[in-house]
Amino acid sequence: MRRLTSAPDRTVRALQWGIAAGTVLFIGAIILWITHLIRTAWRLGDVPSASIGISLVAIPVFLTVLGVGLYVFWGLLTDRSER
Amino acid sequence: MADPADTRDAALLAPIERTGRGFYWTVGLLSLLILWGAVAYWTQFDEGLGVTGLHQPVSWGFYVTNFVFFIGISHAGTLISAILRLSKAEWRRPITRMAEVITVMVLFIGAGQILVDLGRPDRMMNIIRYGRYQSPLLWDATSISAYLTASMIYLYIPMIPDIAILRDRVRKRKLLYSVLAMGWTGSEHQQKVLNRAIAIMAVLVIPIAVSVHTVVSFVFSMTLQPMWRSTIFGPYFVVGAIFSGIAALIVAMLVFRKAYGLHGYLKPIHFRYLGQLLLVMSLLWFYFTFAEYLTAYYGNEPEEMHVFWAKFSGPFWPFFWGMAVTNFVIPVLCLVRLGRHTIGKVLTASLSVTVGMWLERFIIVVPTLSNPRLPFGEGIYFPTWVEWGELAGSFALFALFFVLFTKLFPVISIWEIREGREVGLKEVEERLLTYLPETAEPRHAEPERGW
Amino acid sequence: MRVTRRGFFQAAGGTAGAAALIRGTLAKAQQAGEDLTRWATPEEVPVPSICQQCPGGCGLMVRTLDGEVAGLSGNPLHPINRGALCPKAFGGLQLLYDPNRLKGPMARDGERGRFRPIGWDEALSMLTARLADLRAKGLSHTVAILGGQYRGYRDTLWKRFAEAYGTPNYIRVRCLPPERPALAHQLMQGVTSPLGYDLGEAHFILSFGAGLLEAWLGPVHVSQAFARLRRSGERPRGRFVQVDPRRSPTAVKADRWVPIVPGTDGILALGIANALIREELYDKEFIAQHTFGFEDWVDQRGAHHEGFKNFVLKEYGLLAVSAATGVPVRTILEVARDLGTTKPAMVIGERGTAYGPDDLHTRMAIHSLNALVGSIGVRGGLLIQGELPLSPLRPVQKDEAAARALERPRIDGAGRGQYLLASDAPQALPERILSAKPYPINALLLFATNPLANHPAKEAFAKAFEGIPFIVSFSPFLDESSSRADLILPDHTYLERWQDDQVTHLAGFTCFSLARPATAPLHQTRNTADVVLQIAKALGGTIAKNVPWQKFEDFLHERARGLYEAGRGYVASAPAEESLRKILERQGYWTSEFKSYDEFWAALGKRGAWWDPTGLPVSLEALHTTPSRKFEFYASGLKRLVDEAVKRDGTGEAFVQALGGRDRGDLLYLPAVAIPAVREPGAFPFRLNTYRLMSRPTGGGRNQPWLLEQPAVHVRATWEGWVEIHPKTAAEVGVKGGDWVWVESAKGRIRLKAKLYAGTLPYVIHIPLFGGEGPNPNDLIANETDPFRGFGLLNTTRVRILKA
Amino acid sequence: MALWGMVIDLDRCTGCQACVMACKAENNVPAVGAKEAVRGRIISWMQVLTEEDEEHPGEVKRFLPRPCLQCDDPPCTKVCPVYATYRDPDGIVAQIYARCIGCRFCMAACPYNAKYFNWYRYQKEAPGQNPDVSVRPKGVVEKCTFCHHRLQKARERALAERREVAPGEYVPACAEACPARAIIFGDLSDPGSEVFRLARSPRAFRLLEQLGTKPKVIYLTEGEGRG
Repeated sequence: MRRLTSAPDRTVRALQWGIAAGTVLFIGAIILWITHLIRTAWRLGDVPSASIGISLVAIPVFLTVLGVGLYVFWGLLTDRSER
Repeated sequence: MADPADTRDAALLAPIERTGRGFYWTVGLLSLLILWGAVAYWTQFDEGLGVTGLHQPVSWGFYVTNFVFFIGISHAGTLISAILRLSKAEWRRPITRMAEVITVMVLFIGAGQILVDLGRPDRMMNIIRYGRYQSPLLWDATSISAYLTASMIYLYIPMIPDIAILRDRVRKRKLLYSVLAMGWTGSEHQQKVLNRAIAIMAVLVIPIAVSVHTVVSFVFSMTLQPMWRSTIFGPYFVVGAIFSGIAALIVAMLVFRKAYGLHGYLKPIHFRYLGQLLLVMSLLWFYFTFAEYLTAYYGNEPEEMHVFWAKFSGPFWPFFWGMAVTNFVIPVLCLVRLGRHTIGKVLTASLSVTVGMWLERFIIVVPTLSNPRLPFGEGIYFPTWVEWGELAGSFALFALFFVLFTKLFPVISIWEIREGREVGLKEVEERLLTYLPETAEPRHAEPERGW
Repeated sequence: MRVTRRGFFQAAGGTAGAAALIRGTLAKAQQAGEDLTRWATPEEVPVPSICQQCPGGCGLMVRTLDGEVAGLSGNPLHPINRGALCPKAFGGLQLLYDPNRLKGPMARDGERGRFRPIGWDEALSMLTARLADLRAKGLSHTVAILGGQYRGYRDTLWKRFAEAYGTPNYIRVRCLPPERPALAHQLMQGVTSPLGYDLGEAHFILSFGAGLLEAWLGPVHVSQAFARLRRSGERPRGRFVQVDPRRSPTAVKADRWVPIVPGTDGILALGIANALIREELYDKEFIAQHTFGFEDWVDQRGAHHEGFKNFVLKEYGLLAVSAATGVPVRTILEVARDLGTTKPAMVIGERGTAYGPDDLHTRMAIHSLNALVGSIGVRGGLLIQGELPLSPLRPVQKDEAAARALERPRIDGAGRGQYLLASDAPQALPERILSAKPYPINALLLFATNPLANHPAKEAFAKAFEGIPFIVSFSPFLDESSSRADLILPDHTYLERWQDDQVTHLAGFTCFSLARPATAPLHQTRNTADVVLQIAKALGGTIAKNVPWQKFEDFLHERARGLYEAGRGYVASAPAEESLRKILERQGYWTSEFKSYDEFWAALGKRGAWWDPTGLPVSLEALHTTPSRKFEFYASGLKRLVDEAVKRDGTGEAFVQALGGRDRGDLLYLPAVAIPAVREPGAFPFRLNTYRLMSRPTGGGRNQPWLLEQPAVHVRATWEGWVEIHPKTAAEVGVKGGDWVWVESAKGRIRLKAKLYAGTLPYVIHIPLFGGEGPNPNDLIANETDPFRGFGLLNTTRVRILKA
Repeated sequence: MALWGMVIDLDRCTGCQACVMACKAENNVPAVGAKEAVRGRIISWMQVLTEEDEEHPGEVKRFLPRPCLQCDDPPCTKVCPVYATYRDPDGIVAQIYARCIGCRFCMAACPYNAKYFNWYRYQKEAPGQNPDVSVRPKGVVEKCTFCHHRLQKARERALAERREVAPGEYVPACAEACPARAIIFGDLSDPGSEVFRLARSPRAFRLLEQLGTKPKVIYLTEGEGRG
């Protein structure tokens, strides 16, 4: 298929990068929220062990999911080669 | 990849191109139910939770049951499609997409049940600002959000090639499809990226799914209430989740098979395999239930037995024995011999299991609350129209999301079907050979294709 | 300076903005000002008052913030309740702030039940004109005053006004006059002042149906005594036996619940007496010296009379008693031995629900047990309530019109013929008003009573009210009776008025409580005592002279001077202070705390009560003012009355008949209760037993949601009335717990929710006198009257149960 | 810090419910009305329970007044997702009505069912209410707070007079109103207090002690025992 370099193509391109950025923002916000919860639990000395335990598991999971998502978006969007 | 002009899979694209009168009828009916749910929730939001049937000892009822039920169904998707992908079962090809869609749709509704159950929904932001990790509800929130993101990505990635096909074949919604197709050209590199991503997600999503329902069970097992505080709740809920997930998946498949005439793709063999999987899960579920009630009965602790007899012979006996029949007796009877009219048997089994699993959640939540440890007196719980409305609204909302999804994207993954047709046969043959003792070990360098 | 158009607009805009800004800040400042006043800490003044929700008369300490009532608590200094309260007291807040209280006087507008608000002057002039007119026509005796549940000087004021005005008909409509001793005590001991039960010091209490820990005379005082009985620390734990057809909360707290056939309490008492005498467990020394009629005796005319001992041994063998009462012989023996061996023991039968027509002899039989165990005049037994040394009132000077009217017989017939010994016979009132015998009633004053709802003969009262041309009600609420009135002059509630209370049945000490108004009246209401004083002044003549006081407060102020000059007793003060004064008094030094009466009155107003803990005539002479100066098993006082009645009007038939008929001879005067023949259950197989609830104030408490919401714990009932049925009986009738059932008697039927409660005899069902909205048990209660005492029998009705 | 606790002598308690009404009057707890009460939504922070008599089924054997037992290891504060209920330094389990989101998890977790919910807007500002206690809005959980506002007032008064809070100065409304003096209140950590002595009486027992919530309301059984 020919390369779509016309004007609408650029908006599509921009939207696609927008989706990628959106995913990063979304998962980033969740991770931020989890760190906020952990800081609160740590500050109040509220059974820190449970909250640390959860964060040690939850944050890496979110990061890997983000990693996979970005890997796909990067892989597809930057691929110049034809089929 | 197959050339775009291939017409063999036209049936899959049909629902996207043309919308029949049936579609509008279903959407009309569903939005009616959703309206009832909305009116119900508005009255509750306006007047307070007093409009429901909840009262002092029984502070949780329909909404929490719905929460556990819908989160349970969400395990259908990723768990089954992930396991089938990992075990490279070829018959999974037409099923995985529907399973993943169920997961994402029903997760939204499941999480929504908690918000409906709140006494002060206007203070929802407190969970964000003053969240407290010691509470199992926060563990729920974390694991459900993880599962939601993971399953959304796990749904989207396999859809990219299909969206690309749509971008090229379908005249409508050009912009949407081209954006979502992420510039898919089907090139070698893109295919490699896609397959590797699906492989990773398939591995990743299983532990998350298991964690979600274990943590949902911790909401009950972390308290000190009789017949809630038991160590078996984690696995018991996960088994229950997979069990009700498969049933829901089968029901969804049959509905769309009839609605969009996908007889060619969803063949009795698929239903026979899923039926057997359902039978295994029914036996496993029965095993867990038997274990839990035997320990309670044998332990003979007074408070536990108070709840136990309330379930067996007390005011909750119809729900308990209803659950036992619908979750064990009917599935086993139907699924043991799937020789003739498989579809009919599998449908009855999975419908009864869906109802049975809702009852099982109800039997876990309400009897314990209505028989408190201290001598309060009988708390009998009768749901009101608000709760029924909310339940109907949730089901209708889930069905509406699903139907709208099928209007936008193909309900069966087209490229996986084509891949199955082209490479599937040859690949399975090679793989079979590797299993036989005579042949040598396969070269590791050979790229795994066609997950 | 050149003003450009733009500059002009900028300036104008600026000023407008500034103005808005300033006005905004002004408004904000004004708002802050308001908040400031609201948040400024209000002046908190504790005001002593008296709780009028039941005859207990506990002292309240009302918390007022800037004159507004904001909370109730017990008056810590008050000797009756020492700071504690029962659940009903807190209903007083909702009574005070009840939104549908009457806002002012109202007069009938057209047919009954429709009212128009009027001013106080117009209302008072209407009432005075009517009373003056009746008095002028010599019909002053046709004015009847119905009084409810109250004591102290409001009662004295009404009595004095009735006497001065010239009407004998001042009738108290209620079951038992708590401030008068039970008739049995009066006949057997001759005492006229009420008895004091020293429950706290007793070691053994046997109670026949008296709901001590529920709605008996003073629940808070009794609960405190019960706590001392159980855990007083320096002596072994007291024992307590409750004889009751129902396992009431009192029976639950008792060590032993003796279920008994209703109405046979007297027979059981005589059975216990039999066991005591046969096993020689009775107090021989007390019987020998201080009783009369125990052994056989011969009177002056040589007639032989059988003594109580032989009579009981002959008639009341344990087998016969057990058959009649349904109490096993072993239980009777065990209770008798307990009663005989534990000292000091006490037997209570007063104010238990009246069961049978022969109530007098039942009470006499129960009271005779007190004599047998010698618990009269003993610490931990029955003491005498001394007299309050209030300054006496001059007797009423009656003008000739009043004197002539007072000779007329009372409308309810109390004090003559059948009701010779009864002070009020409210039960007979409706028929007599209807039949206009001996004369019709032209005017009726209702004070603190609601006969159309809270009286078994409420239908008869309703018909009687139709015939009375002019009815005045002083009720602060629009209830069944006041809605039939022609004129309503609403009274303050007890937190808004001056009031006193002379509480009886205390453990030997006397107490005078004084209440100051805790808050200004919320509506246009007036203290009825002040209204009576105003009417008396308006009527003028001798009436005004007999009742000369300006305000009720002055009347109390004048009366309380007696307490100051009595030379004994104290204004209630902190317990530490009091014990010091008691030690001094025991050594003979009694010093008054105050130098002048005004100081005394101010302290009384601040602390709320005066009491005399030591002034306790415990000498046995004081306890026995009978003709023989002894405790009389054979009530010679009663015999004298019967002989006089026979001499006076030939037959005295009605009086003797009421006692039980001439043929019973000596048994009339002995505590003899006939063993009833076993009645086979007719169309109405079950017996109805009504009981009072601890959480239900006098007048029903319809406007106090707190009390309506949590009435009874043992059946987990709320808001609606209920009927307690034994599960076996319920099964026979096919009723499950929580079902609606029809309870039907010969008189009527009501629909109630069934509560299964096994703590009862199978054939007895129990309905609380609920007093709220909904079905009223008074629709069921047969209109039976105690022939001798003139009040309604609440528990002789026979009913049946049908599934609703 | 003081460890406020309560001893309830079941031998003295007559089940008269004065404590229940005193608590409602003091803390502006509303009467929920006939329809709501029949549906089992009565809010009564102190509630008198009745235990059945084993020998005579269907009859009542014992009255058991049950306030919030202010546990030292409260199962309810662990499960609250928004820190709306917590054990404050005085040992009293407090409830923040402004933060509670009404998820009712604490109601399900409390083994004594000492938490109550405002299903409707039962309470309005009304004359005669106690200004020291705020009225609770709709959709919020509320519970017995040992009349915490009385502790604050006692502490303020003590501060103003530069002295320690005297032992008898802070007493909750139920203990003050109980006619049989069955409810004794005090500081469990002060060896001189009555509560401390009675907590070690041979008759003392704690409700559902086996759950390990360490309740600070100790009950004394009926019967002959001394103390």
